[in-house]
Amino acid sequence: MKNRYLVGGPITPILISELMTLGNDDAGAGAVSIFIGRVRDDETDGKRVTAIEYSAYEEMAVKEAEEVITTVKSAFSDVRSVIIVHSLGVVKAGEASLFIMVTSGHRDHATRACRHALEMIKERLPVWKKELY
Amino acid sequence: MKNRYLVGGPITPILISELMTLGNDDAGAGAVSIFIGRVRDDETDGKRVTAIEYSAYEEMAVKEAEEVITTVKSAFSDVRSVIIVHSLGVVKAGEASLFIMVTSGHRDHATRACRHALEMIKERLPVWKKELY
Amino acid sequence: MAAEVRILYFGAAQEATGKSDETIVAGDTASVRNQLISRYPALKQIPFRMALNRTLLKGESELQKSDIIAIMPPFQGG
Amino acid sequence: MAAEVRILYFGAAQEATGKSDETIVAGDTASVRNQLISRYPALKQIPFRMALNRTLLKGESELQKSDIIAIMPPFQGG
Repeated sequence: MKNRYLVGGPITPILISELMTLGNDDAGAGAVSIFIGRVRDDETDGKRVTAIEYSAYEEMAVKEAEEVITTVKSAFSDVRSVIIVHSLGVVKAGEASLFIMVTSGHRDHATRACRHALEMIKERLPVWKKELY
Repeated sequence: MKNRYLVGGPITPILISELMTLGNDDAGAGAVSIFIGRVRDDETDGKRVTAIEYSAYEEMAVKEAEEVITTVKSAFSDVRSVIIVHSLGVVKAGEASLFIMVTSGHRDHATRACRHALEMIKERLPVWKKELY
Repeated sequence: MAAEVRILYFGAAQEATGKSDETIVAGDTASVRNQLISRYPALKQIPFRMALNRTLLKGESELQKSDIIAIMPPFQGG
Repeated sequence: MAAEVRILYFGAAQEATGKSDETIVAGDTASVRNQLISRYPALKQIPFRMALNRTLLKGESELQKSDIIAIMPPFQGG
């Protein structure tokens, strides 16, 4: 990983397993909500996407990710931890490019905060993509 | 696992990793939403919960889980797969007792369908618990 | 017509009755409810619902031989 | 006062300008916008926003030496 928030290439199942252990020592976290965004093999103009190459304004992406986490934690008081990871570079169809994990005491805030973080990331993270065919 | 929906003991990180691979061969699934319910180390009357023992009306639980999946798939047309697993028996504080995974083409239906499945499970799954101290 | 039916007890209903299952004779679900409450007064404290053959009961129903009735306290899964 | 500022191009703005960064002289962000659009006509097709020193720009701002301005097409993360 380039930093806490950005990783070169896909977010592999192994990395996801590692990220998921991060909340495991908090026995007060009764709820874990996870969102994984993956590259779809969409067809556009008769051509099938085989991969997406992601680029970012890295310094700003880090700052924005930190602001998303701060906002989500203050908006949903039951939240105990928030993890955000986005891919840079080439991610093949079927591979994961976004990972969000929110833990909270109870289910309501975990699920709502995870969705809220997802919408904020879509809106605010300076990331661009280029479809590869 | 006793069947597709019920497993004896905690839903271990290894089982979660296995369940998460189930959607991996579908490159049209751009969104994966996961909810994990875990046993909290709550304190009641000055005693701290160390584990919960779950019991179920197993035959009905299977039928209800299947109905939850059918309902969620018909209510959210972009959904491609739904997995539900609940623990039976003793699950220690910090361990997982519920796993829900929904895949869909895009993020909106995955996140909403996962939450909807969660609420239906809370309301309809014939499962009972006994706190152990 | 009264029929032999199977009763399954779950959660707190097991503790209230001291058993996990038994067979009783009843003509309908209202009769089951009345028999159980009079036999096990502790059941009165539990807001249980009944399932008939794995389906949550709405209202009351006639019973046939070998029907299975589950006595279900409020669900606590998740 | 005009100042030397750094311009960073991202996404489609890189393809429209053929570069990832450069240094220009400008007094404020409006001047940056005007200079770039006249220098790179293809940029007109891109509804870009600007960030000044990693913060999304709202309205316009005066510039100081070494300020960093990012030319950002619509975000596509997630």
